[in-house]
Amino acid sequence: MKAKTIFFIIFMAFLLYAAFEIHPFSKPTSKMDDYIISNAQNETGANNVVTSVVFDYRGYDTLGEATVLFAAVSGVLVALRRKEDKHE
Amino acid sequence: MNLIQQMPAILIGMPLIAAFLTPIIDRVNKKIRNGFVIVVLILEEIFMITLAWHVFTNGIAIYTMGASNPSIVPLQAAVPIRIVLEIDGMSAFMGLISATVCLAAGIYSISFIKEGNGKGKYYTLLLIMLVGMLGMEFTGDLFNLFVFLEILSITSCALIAYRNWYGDAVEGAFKYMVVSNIAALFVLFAIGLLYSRYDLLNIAAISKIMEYGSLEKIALVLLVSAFAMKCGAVPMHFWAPDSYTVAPAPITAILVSASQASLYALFRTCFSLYGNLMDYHSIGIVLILFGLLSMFIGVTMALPQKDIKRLMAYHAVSQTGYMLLGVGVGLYLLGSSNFNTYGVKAMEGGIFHIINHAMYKGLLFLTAGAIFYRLKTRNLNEMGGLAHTMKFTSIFFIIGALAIAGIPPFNGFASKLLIYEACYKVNPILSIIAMLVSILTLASFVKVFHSAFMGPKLHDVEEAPKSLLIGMGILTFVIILFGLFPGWVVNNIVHPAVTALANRIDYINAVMGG
Amino acid sequence: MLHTTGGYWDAVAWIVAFIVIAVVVYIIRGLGRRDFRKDSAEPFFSGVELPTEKTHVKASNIYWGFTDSLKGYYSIMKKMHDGIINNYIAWFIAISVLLFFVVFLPEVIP
Amino acid sequence: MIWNIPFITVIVLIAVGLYAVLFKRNLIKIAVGITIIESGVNLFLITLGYRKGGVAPIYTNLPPNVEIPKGMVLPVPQALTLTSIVIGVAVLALILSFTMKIYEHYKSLDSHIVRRLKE
Repeated sequence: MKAKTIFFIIFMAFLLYAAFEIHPFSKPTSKMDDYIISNAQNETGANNVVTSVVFDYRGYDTLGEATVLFAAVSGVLVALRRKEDKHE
Repeated sequence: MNLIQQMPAILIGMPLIAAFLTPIIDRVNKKIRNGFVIVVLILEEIFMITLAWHVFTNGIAIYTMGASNPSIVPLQAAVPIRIVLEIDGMSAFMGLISATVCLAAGIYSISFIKEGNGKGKYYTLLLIMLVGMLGMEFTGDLFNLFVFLEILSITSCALIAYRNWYGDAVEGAFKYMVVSNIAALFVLFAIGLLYSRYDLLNIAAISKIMEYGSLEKIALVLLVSAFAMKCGAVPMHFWAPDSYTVAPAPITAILVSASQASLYALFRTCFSLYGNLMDYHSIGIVLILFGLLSMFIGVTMALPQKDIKRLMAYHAVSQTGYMLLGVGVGLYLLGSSNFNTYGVKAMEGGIFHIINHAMYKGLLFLTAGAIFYRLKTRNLNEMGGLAHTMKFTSIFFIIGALAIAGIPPFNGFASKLLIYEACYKVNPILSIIAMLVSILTLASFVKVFHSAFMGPKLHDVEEAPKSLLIGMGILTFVIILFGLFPGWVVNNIVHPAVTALANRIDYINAVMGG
Repeated sequence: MLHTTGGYWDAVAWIVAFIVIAVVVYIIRGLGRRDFRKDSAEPFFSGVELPTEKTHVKASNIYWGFTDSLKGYYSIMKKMHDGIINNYIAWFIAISVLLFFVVFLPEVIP
Repeated sequence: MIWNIPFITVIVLIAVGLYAVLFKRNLIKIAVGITIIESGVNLFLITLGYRKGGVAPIYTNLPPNVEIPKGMVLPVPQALTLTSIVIGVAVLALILSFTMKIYEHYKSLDSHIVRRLKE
């Protein structure tokens, strides 16, 4: 229990160190995103840049997201189903 | 349009569409559904072999999602904007494992999983699991890796809980879910850290401009420990025996190669993302220590087990140690002049062991499933004398057990020999521990063989049904093939994988251009 | 043929050698007495009749000596594998902390 | 920098979630803890993309005098968060359904009782 607490605190301390090491808040490095903002309208025809990212530049991730949802629905149906026949 | 050029997308898309169609076909006819799933899995295997052949002969294959010419990465603003699938030797190698194991497990499931109200969903989830593994192995994008990691863990958890009328099945699924989600969330956090630094998500692009600062160090630690937990390295292996034990046998066989997909992600992180930028000596030593601990604790915990699948699950942990040891030695020697002499051999051993382990451990879990199918128990104390009637199952078990114990001429011996000899050059103690673990492995499988198959005829059982035998037969065939021609396999399949891992520059250049 | 660090390994040659040895053994066996019957060489069991009942050693009894002599080690292992999900995650945190030290210490102590 | 307060908030959220996972014995609380970590990581991704005075990256009804591209917040983290939230929902649904089944079988949600699988 004690060791658990100590490890937890040290772990969080390192993550906190990471929070101080990240770029200053509200001044992100941007190269890919600048390109996307400037060219999303021309390349994808969407006025909303986030839409263009979700459905065009990173559409494959969205396919994965839909798959996750489908898998989770099937998974919940499998996990909560009642047994029809007592074969085992 | 060149078909081979589109193969990466077909390989991921085909089982995905098949998975979405399976519940509909399930409504129509159960037999058609079984046939449909098997045909998809066989096609997948054929396509995978085609793609792997292409990759092994022509080098890295690239597929850019949504680009007009998918095999070229459009470098807008000098970085890849779209998601890139990058299939090098290592990815193709892992893809071969996943496709083969899923084919065997799919055929095995026809008789093994009883027709009930869940079998349609079972096949759906099995196909999505295959998609998750292939997606993890093919992707060249960090966030995409996370998405497929989650797909894989959600489907595996749902399938572990398939026999939800046993309390422990649900418990194992819950534990695996918590563990894999914590791991995945810290992976996502690490991806966020890398994104904040470089504003990039492509592995090759990040690797090209990476500097080894403190943020990268924190990301490295989170990635390494999360993937090590997901692949079942001691002392983060506790979920592995729990969930392997309670899952249906074909799912356990797939779970072995699913945790190897995490192992792949670990190697990809160490070699392609960080490579020789990082302090690879100390990370190499960490991997070696993980390997030694996994080997030793895994095998000693396996010896006193009474549950046949739990015993095999601890052996899965123990065998993961060999892979970590072999590749860890390679990482430790990376860049030094010794790498080209015995570092490569150690990595060849470790990588060759991945495919060997997937085959024989899959086979052993399938034989355990065949015993469970007939006896309805996993307890070794209640078994005995099965070799009188279940002749084929016992032959398959002997082959698997000899292969895992590293008895020549089976494939386990070839990969272990490579590991022993290369590790001996680094430090003799590594080889000694590896051999000791191998002996203890043999000892514990002698125990299983004696208590399950030998002795007087205690149970009046029949041989396992045909589909189970075919599923086991496929894996046995691969084991014997690899055991007889290890040199051919190492030169043509394993060596490209090793060079793909070791040459980070090639990996970067394939995406970013020379 | 598989080239390792120290030499090479050829499974086919090994199997050929094995078959040759098997043939030689078979030939030598053929030179033996043909009038041998199994019951002509019964083991002597202190004059008592041999037990005919077949027995089967249960799995838990195999390697009892091994586990018993390593009792201390196994009691630690049993404590580690306690099946509590919170501790599974605690091990992950602990290993991450150790890795943090491995990665960051060379920076502090050159 | 101390002005990285949003990032520090993220770490605090992750700490709260991890505390629940590590020290709470109730399985539902563990599930809630995972969800809190999930929220922390999502918040982290969103805060990564904020630019000072930036507007939402939408061209419709764009306010005047917005500098392109420096006047808009980054779009990619928002897309990533969208995906990550959906994944989180899926995970939560599955975990809670497992918890239901566990309660059915064990009549308890204590992680020290739900451990038939051990050693």
